[in-house]
Amino acid sequence: MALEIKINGRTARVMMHKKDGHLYEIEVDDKMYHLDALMVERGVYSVLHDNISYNVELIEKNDHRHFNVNTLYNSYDVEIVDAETKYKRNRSKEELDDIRKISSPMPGKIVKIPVKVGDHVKAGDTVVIVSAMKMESEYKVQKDRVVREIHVKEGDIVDGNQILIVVE
Amino acid sequence: MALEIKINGRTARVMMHKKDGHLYEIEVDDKMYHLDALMVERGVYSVLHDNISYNVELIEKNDHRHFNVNTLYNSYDVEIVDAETKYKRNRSKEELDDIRKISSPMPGKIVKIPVKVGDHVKAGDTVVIVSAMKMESEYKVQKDRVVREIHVKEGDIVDGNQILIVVE
Amino acid sequence: MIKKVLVANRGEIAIRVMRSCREMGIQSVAVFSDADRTSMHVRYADRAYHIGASPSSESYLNIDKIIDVAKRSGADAIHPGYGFLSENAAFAERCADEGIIFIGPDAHSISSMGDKIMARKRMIEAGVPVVPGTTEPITDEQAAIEIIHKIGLPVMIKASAGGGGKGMRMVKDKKAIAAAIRGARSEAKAAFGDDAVYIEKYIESPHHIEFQILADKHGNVIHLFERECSVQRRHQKVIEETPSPLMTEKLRNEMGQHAVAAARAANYHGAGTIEFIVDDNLNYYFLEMNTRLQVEHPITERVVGVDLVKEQIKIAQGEVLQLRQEDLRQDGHAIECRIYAEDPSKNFMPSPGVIKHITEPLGLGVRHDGYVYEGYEIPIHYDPLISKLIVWSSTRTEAIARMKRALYAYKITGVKTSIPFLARIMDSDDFRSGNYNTHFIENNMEFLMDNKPCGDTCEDIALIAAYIHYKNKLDAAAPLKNGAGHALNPWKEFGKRKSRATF
Amino acid sequence: MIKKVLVANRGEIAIRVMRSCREMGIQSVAVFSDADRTSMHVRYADRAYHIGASPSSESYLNIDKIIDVAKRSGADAIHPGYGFLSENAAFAERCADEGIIFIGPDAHSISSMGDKIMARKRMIEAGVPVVPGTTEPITDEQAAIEIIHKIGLPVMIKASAGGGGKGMRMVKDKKAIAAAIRGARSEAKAAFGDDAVYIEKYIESPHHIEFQILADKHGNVIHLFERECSVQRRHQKVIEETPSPLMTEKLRNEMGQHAVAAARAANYHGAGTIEFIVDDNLNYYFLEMNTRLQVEHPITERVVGVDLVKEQIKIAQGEVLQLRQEDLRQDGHAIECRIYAEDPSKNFMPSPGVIKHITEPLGLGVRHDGYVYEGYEIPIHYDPLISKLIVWSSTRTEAIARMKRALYAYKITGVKTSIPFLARIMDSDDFRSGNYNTHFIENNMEFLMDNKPCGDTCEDIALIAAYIHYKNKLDAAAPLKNGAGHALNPWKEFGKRKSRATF
Repeated sequence: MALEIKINGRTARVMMHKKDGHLYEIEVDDKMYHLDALMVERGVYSVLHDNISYNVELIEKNDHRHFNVNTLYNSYDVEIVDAETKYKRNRSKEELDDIRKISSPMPGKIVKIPVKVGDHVKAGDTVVIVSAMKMESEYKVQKDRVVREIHVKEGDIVDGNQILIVVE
Repeated sequence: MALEIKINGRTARVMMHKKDGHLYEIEVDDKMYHLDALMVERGVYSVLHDNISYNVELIEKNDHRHFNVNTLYNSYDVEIVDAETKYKRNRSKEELDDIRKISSPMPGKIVKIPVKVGDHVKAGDTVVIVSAMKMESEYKVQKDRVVREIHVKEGDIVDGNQILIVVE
Repeated sequence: MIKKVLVANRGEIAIRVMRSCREMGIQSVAVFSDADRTSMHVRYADRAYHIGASPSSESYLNIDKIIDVAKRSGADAIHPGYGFLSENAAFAERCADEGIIFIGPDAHSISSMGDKIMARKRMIEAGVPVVPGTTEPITDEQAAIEIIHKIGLPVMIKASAGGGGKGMRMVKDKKAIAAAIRGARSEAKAAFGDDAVYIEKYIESPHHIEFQILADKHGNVIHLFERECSVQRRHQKVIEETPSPLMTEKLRNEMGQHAVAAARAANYHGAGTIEFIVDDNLNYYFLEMNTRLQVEHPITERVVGVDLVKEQIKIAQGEVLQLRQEDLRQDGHAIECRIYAEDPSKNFMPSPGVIKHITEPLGLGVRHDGYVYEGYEIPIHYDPLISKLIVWSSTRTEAIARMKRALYAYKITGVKTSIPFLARIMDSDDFRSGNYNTHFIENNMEFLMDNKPCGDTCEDIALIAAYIHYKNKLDAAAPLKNGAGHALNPWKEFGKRKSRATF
Repeated sequence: MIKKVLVANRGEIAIRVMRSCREMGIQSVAVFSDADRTSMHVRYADRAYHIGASPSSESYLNIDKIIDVAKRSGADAIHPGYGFLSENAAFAERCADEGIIFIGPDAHSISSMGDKIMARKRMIEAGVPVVPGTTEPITDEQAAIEIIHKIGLPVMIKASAGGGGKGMRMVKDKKAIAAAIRGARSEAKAAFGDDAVYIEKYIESPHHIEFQILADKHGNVIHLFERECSVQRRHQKVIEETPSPLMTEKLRNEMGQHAVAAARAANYHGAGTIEFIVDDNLNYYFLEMNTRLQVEHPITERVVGVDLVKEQIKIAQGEVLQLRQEDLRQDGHAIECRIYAEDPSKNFMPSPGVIKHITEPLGLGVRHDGYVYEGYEIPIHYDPLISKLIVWSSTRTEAIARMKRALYAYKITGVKTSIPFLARIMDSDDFRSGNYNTHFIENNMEFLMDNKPCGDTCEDIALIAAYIHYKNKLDAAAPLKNGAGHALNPWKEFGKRKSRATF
């Protein structure tokens, strides 16, 4: 099975040629790797390649196609591009045109929402303030917008990447 | 649901009366406990009872009815006696009469099997030697027996509690 | 003798206090908010009491609730840790009124050192150097100019009623004095309705160096040498070390004596810290006193060989200090790194969440004070400090190498942490040379944010691991297959068995 | 300068060596057997090479394979750890022949100290006290009686060809001498076909005390004080501490000088240990020399403030020892507990298996040297040592309290461990008083095996937890329900999604 995998702005084609227990032959963009890889802890792989020992940790993000991958010094966002992803991507292009969803990348508590549905806001205006760990973050619009939907209220606890406000 | 649970030679009747999130009312042999219990790590429960903080670790043994339960200073073998257990227990009494299964309580490597099927062995004779972590253990018969089955051979790696030899 | 201590705190410091209690045979009582039911301090304590909702104001800052638990649990003393109520004079006073030992100084010491103007006056009286400047508001422009001439440039002109940077002017150039005073006054007037300003010497490349002191209730006061705390980001300490690379033996003695004098002037008992700013010419000035245990106390513990929490408890129960100044010495070098749940690559945005996986550093010379565990969710309500990594070695150079080794081995996933940023600090020339001040992080930001390139092969290995993981999961999830995902999926196995069982 | 070290070992000691390498900027190369692909030393190393099947004889003891990896990987030195090839003279010689630095003494030192009779003769020549007795076989009964009179009772009569307790007699009573000699000789004859015996003084309540030494290649030899190793079970050390509670300053100086003399007599370089037995009257006798790093080296590191592995490496690359005897001192007290995978309640039966859960002790004064992690399967093929817990404090009393606190916090499940047994030792009067010898464990077995009763409530809590766990699992496994087991079952969620996806 060949897969397209996105990493660090690059889309690579990855294909397994052979698997014998935890010994693999895997091709990445025409380069062949012979390696020994196995999961030693939940989500942690020990990989030996050319006798170099790597520990690679995979953290699943919102679904099974998105990972945060940590090597010794680096942390990558990795996306497996499968058929479903491609389908969704096409669809979302149609639907999401010209709609801006404002979400907080971190979990937190809604401190203040200085706007209401229907408000016209100007570029740079704050539409929501979220607090986490004693630090407040203000989320602003980058262009003049109209507030279309408000999904939370002041005092709510929100998850990371949850949609808070939709502007248009 | 009331369950019979065996611990430390005692069989207790345990029944839940009420559950509200992680707050429980549970009766143990006519004594009622109001407590706050939740799994904080895999198999590890934090229990607050009368404001005393307990950490209880549960290790599942061969099946989901047998646990090793660790409290601060003590380690218990706990067995949930459910319908299947009772059924099996009745059956095994019939089948296993007068048969002795010899197994090693720890994983290890078979060093030597000084007997063969059909051998008559005397009380105190060694029938198998298992080695683990640089230490050898000899398993002996307690009465005069006949060797009926040998399930392993020298050099084999065995699991804990795996049946090695059956004598009669 | 204290038999049971309520720890009015959470996180790593609550557990750190409880550890010393346990070694002394003292029972510990935890208090916890809604968000903290699963927090390690609740699990580690002998007893635990719920005290309210997640926001601190409804739990860890609620004096009535904490006093109530102290009484119900029969605690005879309260340790406040740091933060929360630790420098709250009303809380210390309330403890005294209720007959509960507050493990810290008395309310009067707390309040007199908490008021910065009052503290400054006391220090001047006690002969402790303070930043040169005016202590009274100035409204007369000509008087201000005279004072500036006396202090010497550069100076800071600050609004007397001020705060938040409003009405504040730094003056480096003689010619700019008059304009700066006028500007500051008019801005102060606009912002606070009051054009009074005061003037302080501006310390150009300040080092932040603090002295640990211990004082008993019998008049004995000692200092336990300095901690260098100049590695700061937005006035938040990031790394501390002791001894300070800046320190000379003469300076240490002088500052130590002034630290002791400062504690005496405050009529202090317990553990406390005198913070100084030090300029490049080794002039030092009293900044403030922290009337509690500091986050960074472990580096002093390691180099001096004392348990500061035990000393606090012994002082609180009226014992005479057994440590004598002349017996104390600094042995080797200790460094502390604060591990925060934050994302350095996104402007240090807080990163609460569930800890997926943690590998703690072990071995020679490594101390680790933490509180999180796998599966624990770091709440959004409190400080982002996950843990403190403290290393010791006989030399500073080796201590830095050891810290690098420990940071290398320290893995936390599920939340973002400052670990890679801290590792870069250990690699930076300015830190390694010991030649740094409080501007270190801003001066080195480019270097510190520059991740080591992993290389093509390393990137490919990451891709391959993701590929294998994804593929193995597909295989494991496929029907009628078994084994591959077995070790990871005890539930599935259980489900199969259950279908055969009869209940 | 050494650039790359092959560590010819596994488990905690392999990682401990690699940590020091990392701090020195030296690359580390791991070797591993079939059973050790997932072992932490493979994961921690920079490079890793498979060397054979699980039995040690086919991997960690296979000189050819290890030398081959050293060459292929470009390692310029080999650290043997302890056990395996660490005291194998042929291996040290082979390294020398191949131009690889063996981090340890040369082959001649190893072999001369490995032969117990030869070592004994060298020590006598060097003026180091040995257990009084004969060094040559005795066949004449009358001569034997004369010698026994000279040595003084009690004595051990041992078969010269002996071993395994055969042909061995302890004599306490004068009248029993003749019969004992006859008995020993006839038993020796029957067992080994040789009736020669030799005689040694029997030390009645021996203490096992050893001295750490360091010697460079330039003739500098120092000792780093003693370790008390009398807490033993079947001649296996269980707990070590330093300083020894038995030691006096005078005795320490004398024994230390003899330890240095012993090392000089062996023409030794590297780190080594001189083991002594000491009787209740503080007479001491050379027992043997260990020509390698000891398991218990961390307590010396902590109290003296050195990194012994780094010293080994520096000596191996020809550096002159920088430590000077007169600068060394013992600071405070350190204790090490060895954590074994064994079941104390079943006669210390080994307990290999999968680590289900581990919580490591943290905080002030605690060092932890281990190698296992959650999900790791401890193999059946090697030593049952899981880790070493080392604590330090300024006093022995506090060090014991700290060790108890650390053992309390240390949880390993999935395999049985010696942790509860070690905790009982910390509670025993004989250990606490410091008044113990090598008979300590057998003399205190009843106390040490007696678990603290948990009480009815505690037993009920265990029952309740099992009930809740069982019931929640049933609920989670029930069809059409979701959520309860969610956090624990990422696969299930994934399976659901997959059915919607199109591949």
